[in-house]
Amino acid sequence: MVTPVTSLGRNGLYDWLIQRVSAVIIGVYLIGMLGYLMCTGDLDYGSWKAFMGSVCMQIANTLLVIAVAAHTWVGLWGVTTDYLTSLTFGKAATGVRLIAQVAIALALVVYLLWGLVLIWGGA
Amino acid sequence: MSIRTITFDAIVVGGGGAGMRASLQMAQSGFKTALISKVFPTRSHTVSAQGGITCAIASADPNDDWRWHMYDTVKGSDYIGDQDAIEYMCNVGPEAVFELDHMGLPFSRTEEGRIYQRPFGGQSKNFGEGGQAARTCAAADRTGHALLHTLYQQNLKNGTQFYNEWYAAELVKDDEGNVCGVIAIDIESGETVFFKAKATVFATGGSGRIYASTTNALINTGDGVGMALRAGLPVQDIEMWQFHPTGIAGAGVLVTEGCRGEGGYLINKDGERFMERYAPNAKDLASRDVVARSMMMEILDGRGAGPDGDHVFLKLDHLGEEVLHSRLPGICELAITFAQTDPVKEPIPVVPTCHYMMGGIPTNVHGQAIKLSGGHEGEDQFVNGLFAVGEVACVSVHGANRLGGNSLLDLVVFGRAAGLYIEDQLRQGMTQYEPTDANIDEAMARLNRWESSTGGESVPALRKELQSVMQNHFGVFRKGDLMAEGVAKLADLRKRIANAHLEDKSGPFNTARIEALELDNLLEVAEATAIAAEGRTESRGAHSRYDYPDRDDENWLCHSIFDPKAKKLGKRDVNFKPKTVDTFQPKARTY
Amino acid sequence: MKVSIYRYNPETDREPSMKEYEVDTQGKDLMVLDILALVKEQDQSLAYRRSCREGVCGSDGMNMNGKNGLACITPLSQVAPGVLEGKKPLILRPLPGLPVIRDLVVDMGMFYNQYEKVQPYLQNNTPAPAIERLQSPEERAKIDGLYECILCACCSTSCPSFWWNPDKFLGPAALLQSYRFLADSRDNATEERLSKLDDPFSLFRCHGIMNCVSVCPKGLNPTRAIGHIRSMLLERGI
Amino acid sequence: MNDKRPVNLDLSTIKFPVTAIASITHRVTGVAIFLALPILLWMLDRSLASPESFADLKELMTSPLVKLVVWAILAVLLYHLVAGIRHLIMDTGVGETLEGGRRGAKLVFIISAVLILLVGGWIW
Repeated sequence: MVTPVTSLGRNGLYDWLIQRVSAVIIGVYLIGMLGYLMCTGDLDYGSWKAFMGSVCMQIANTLLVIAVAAHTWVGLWGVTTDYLTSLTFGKAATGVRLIAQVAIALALVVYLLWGLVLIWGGA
Repeated sequence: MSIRTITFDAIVVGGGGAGMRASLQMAQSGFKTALISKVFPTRSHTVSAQGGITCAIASADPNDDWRWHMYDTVKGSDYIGDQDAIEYMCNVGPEAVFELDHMGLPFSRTEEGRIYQRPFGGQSKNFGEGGQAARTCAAADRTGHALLHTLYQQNLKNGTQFYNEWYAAELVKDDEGNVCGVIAIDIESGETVFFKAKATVFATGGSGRIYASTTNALINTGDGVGMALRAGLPVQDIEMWQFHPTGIAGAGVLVTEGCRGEGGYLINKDGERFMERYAPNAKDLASRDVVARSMMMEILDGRGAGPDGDHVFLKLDHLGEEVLHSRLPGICELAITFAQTDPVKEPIPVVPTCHYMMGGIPTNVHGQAIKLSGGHEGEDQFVNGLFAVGEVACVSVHGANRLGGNSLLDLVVFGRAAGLYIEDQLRQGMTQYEPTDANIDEAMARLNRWESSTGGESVPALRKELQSVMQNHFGVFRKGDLMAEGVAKLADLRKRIANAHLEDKSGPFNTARIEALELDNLLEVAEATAIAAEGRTESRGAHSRYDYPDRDDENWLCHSIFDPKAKKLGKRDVNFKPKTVDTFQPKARTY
Repeated sequence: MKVSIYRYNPETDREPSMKEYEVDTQGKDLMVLDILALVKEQDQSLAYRRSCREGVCGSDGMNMNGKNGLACITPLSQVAPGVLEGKKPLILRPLPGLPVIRDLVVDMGMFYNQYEKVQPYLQNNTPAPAIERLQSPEERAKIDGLYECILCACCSTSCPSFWWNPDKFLGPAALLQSYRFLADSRDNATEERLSKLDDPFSLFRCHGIMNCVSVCPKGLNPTRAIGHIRSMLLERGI
Repeated sequence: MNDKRPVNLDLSTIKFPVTAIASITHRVTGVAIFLALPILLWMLDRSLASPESFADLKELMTSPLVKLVVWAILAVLLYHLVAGIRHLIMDTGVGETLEGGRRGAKLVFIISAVLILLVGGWIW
């Protein structure tokens, strides 16, 4: 059995589940948010700030950023292990892949923290 | 000698049903066994078997009896099948078939959960007195595919050593004629190797490619028969070639007898169900030789269909879409692909097509190859170290005509039997015969001949010519003068093939070299067939002559034995002494 | 008509190249395998595999004008519009993603390895009965659409996930066979089989691309089989 | 003798069915979204930081170029969303036949195209 250390769930089934659950969260959020923005018409700062500052939205936003980070990680981990292999990079593949994965992971951690600060920082 | 040697207890040449059943038996015993196959095993011709495996497992009829099956097989063979061998096959059969189920073969099922059995030609209950039987165990119409894949899977499980895409080119014998192994070529690299073994099992299948029109795979080039004949070993009943009634006209692709078992029937251009005239009782489920001849008579009498009046039709549409798609799905695919005909809507154009070699290397029930008796009449002598199973062997359970579904039974029963016997012999200590360098050089001579060829005719052209000689001179109906002409043409072809040219001498995956070596084998089988057919001056089973239209039990209730050295036809007694039942005496054969 | 064939002989060529041939079909809608036979009459050095020539042995899988299939049951008219009429060449290349031994012959080793990994044989540790193991027609029907696989590799070699990870992702053919035994009522090694499949690669690299389904010459559906296995894993895992 | 065997994997010679195109587009849009994430986060940041930054952002959004960028981001997001929903539906066993798969893939393209156009209309 292949259990790569960089897989999030350390198991195909859990990776797959994480991907699906996070997708549902993001999907519902996106549809809701787009709906809100399209229906509200001309948005002003006050109402926007109040809307995003509500506990409800804070929870939703927190869920969203976590879901995005997880979803992106599983997705991009798949991308790197598909394309950054010995087929494309020969012997250097493992190194290249690791660097890419570390870069992606760092970026996602930054995004995640940034997002959390935005959500909770104003409160 | 610079040639590499690989040593095993036993080697099996051929990865079809018979070979893999034999290798499975031996692999399970723990002896060092190799299977050498010129194609990946699941590409072997067993994969094309459709209708099923005939065996009295008493599913369709709880009272079914293997002795009834034996009776049918003896009658079907037109009485030159060996009754001890037929008895063994029909008796052991159920055990061998249940083993296949335990191995995982996906048989179709009855409501009771048992293996589904369908009627096939020549099957009866109660020794021909009880009407049509349904005795052919089926996995839809893909039984051979299901069987072959199951056997491959079991061999994987049991650790058989496979040499896939290795081509066995020649037998290696010592000075006394004992078999020491084979010379084989690794097709992928082109390397030639000597496989040394105490037991060499030929399971190389048939040779239908000697005919221009055949249901056989392109790989069926009679390699085992060719090697045996070149080694000076005899072949038996090699004139007996089955023409399957229903090959798709033009394409030669097989349409299973199971179609008629499920209720399909043949019609001529006027839409008449003509088999009622030729076989009033069994009709379309008469024995294959009878049906094929009847079809040819219809065609010769001007009742054939098509612009050239050269085929008849197999009607299936009345069975309904549901039956066709559940019981005969493969046939529906093949008919659409190769005849542009949907059997649900219209009949399939069919014509008798070369299908099966009843003859082959004579063996006993253990697969031991029999040699010319050399003075000891009646007492079989064996070729030490050589065995044959499946279509290449002539045990003989099919005699002059094989019944549908008996070929798959033949190969599992006798593949298994040979495996069991060799296992036992190895345990008792079997001799490894050692060849001298000169013996190996002798076996390499033919390879070297092709390698050193610098000019001459091309292999594809010669092969085409050979196939058309066989098609035109040794078909469903045969005639003395026409056959004599054919024999002469083959003698001429022998000279030309001896000087033919292999242009491409490269090593890796050189299929031109393999085709050249195969051509030699085709020639051997064709010539043996031709001389044996001309020599048997009667009509029996599949061998049907205009100039000798009747069966001649006085002179020919025997096997023919072709001696390749003298190029002469001899005779060998048929076994009429089954061990547990009374002899089935020859009778007039009607269906 | 024109035929363009991928040629590579390791003894003489450093790189593969496409070679053009002119073949006279006399206007007949021949199978691609027939065309190969005609080319081989002209040029005996051409290598390709073939056996049954009726689509049941799986030898002659190849890439024809961009699509994998069996040469023996693919008529020219089906390859691409215009090929039969000679307006477009017939382009024959080996199955994608596997190392080429010579011309149209690929090394199927990786493909067979993945097949062997799924333990493609019935496992049942209960004593066998004196007759067959009973199986109802309904139970038997569950392996229809699975056991018919001919191991031609058309599916796996059209699957991008298999191209990128042929050693780790089992590929559609092997997974179809895995499910063939999971679905067989006579097999009782379900737990062992499933436990070997829940890593991130073996099965979960399938992204429902469905190239396998679109090329299978036997009309089988590995995507669906993989979906069934995933459901079994899900039930087992949560 | 050449020991290194070539591999036939020139993607330009291989035909991809509509299901494969739907799938690879899903992956490409996924990667694109990852790349667009900082932009989205930055926009969120600006929108919430202060009334001034909010106004600046609004002002910025009137530029056609920015509109185009936002539209492009929303387009990949929408495609990824619609194709993702198809994946979820297929996970339940719907649309796994050859015909079903093709129909599903075509629907994804049509629906996302319509949505993308609608969103474009909204932005402008």
